[in-house]
Amino acid sequence: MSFLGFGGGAPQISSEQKIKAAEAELDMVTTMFNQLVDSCHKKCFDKNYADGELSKNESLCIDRCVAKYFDANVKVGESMQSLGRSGTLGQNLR
Amino acid sequence: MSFLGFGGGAPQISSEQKIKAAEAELDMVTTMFNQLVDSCHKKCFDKNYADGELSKNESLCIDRCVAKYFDANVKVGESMQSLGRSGTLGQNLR
Amino acid sequence: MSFLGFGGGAPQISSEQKIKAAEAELDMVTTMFNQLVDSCHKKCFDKNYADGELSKNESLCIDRCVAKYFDANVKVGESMQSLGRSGTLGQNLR
Amino acid sequence: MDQLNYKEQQEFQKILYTNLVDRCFNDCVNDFTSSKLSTKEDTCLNKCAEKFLKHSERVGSRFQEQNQILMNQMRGGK
Amino acid sequence: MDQLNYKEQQEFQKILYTNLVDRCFNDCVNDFTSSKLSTKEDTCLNKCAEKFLKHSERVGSRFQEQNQILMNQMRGGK
Amino acid sequence: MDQLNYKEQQEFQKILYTNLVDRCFNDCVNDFTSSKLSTKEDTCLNKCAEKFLKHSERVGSRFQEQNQILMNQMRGGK
Repeated sequence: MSFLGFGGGAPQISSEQKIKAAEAELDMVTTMFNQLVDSCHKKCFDKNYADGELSKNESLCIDRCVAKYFDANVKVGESMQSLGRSGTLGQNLR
Repeated sequence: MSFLGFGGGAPQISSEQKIKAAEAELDMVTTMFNQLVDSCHKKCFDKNYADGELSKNESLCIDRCVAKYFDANVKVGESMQSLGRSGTLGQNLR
Repeated sequence: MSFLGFGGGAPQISSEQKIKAAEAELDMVTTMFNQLVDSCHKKCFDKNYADGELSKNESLCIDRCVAKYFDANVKVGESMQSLGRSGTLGQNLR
Repeated sequence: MDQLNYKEQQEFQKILYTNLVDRCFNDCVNDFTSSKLSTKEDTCLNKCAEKFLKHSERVGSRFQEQNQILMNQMRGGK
Repeated sequence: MDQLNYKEQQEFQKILYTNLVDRCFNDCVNDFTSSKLSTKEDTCLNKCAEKFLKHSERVGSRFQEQNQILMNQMRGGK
Repeated sequence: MDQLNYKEQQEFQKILYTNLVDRCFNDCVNDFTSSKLSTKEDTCLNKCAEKFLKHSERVGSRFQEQNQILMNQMRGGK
């Protein structure tokens, strides 16, 4: 499972490293998915749970929220690249 | 350490898998415990730390908060089961 | 990378354990660093992103925020020790 | 890599589950004069859980679709 | 599986510790005209840490009790 | 132990990245009458990302300095 291009560009790695990379990948997709669930829940629902069903408005809101989250993701990735900041942050902790 | 029935129903697994399952179990209990500490802290305290001791009201609030959190946990687990949603969510990411 | 004295006081451990301890160490530094980034972002910025540059005031605020976070860290560590609570919490879950 | 194995699925669900409990507890339970859930809190928890679950499933479906589109754009998947 | 080993305990405490620092920093420190903690902030941090610690311990005790009750209900523990 | 290896750096960046996306999305995107980002949201995301990145870098530098000071105080580092 590749997501947003992450996990693709690594140099030659062993098969054990591949497994570890795949696990890290999954961790990140899981994290991002949960943040997405959480953010769109905040954006699309009030805290008044009168009904267990999704209303039509709520469903529409969710769909748009996910679409916009993906666009925001791409946008932010491009910003980072155009600022030339793809390798500097982790190095700060060296 | 088994918690809320998780970790019990897995199929035949090797002893290495058992260790991994136990680690995952512990991760979840840790996560849930920290969420519980956090939620009840929000519910039972104001941000005015005049005193380092727990007042009688705060102590009572904590006890009830934990009890209710457990009940909510069970309740939510039952809801999930009655909706027949115990295996579908992870599959969405397949 | 040792941080705030954590990771120093462990008893005799094997080299595999050392690697695991180092990984746990890194996890914690990463967690703390991210909390720090997050807290100081909340303290020093409003949500109105008119400009991509850090203003002089924002830069000053960040520097002071990090310094105070470190002091708070030391302070809280001392409080914990003076309360004699360095080994009891994890044991609660035994 | 395109499938979550048994363990991963379990893990994924547990994270979702703990988030669901936490979210619904925080939104529905606010009275600590008793240690028993009131009828109102109880109903709220049920609706909240049901709604959160449906929400997550819908997000999951859209997530997959968007991810697929993105991967097709990048190079037709892997 | 009923005991946390040395490493797990350490880890558990570190999570608690980082949460404690973060919580108390956010609640107590709000003045960034100086890089030194004021006396007021300092006192607040001490009280907050002490209170959070006692809070966590109390939650821990209740957590165990409730967990025990639940496990007894399920099948007398494992 | 003083260096993050390739994998660790990647991981570190991913966490930062997901936090950045989440933070800027939450602060900048609030209109769900359309599924396309408005020009205003788009600009806000760019500025927010740039600012958050510079913020993180500055925090990183200060973090290192403070950590160094602390380790020197403790016993001149390890």
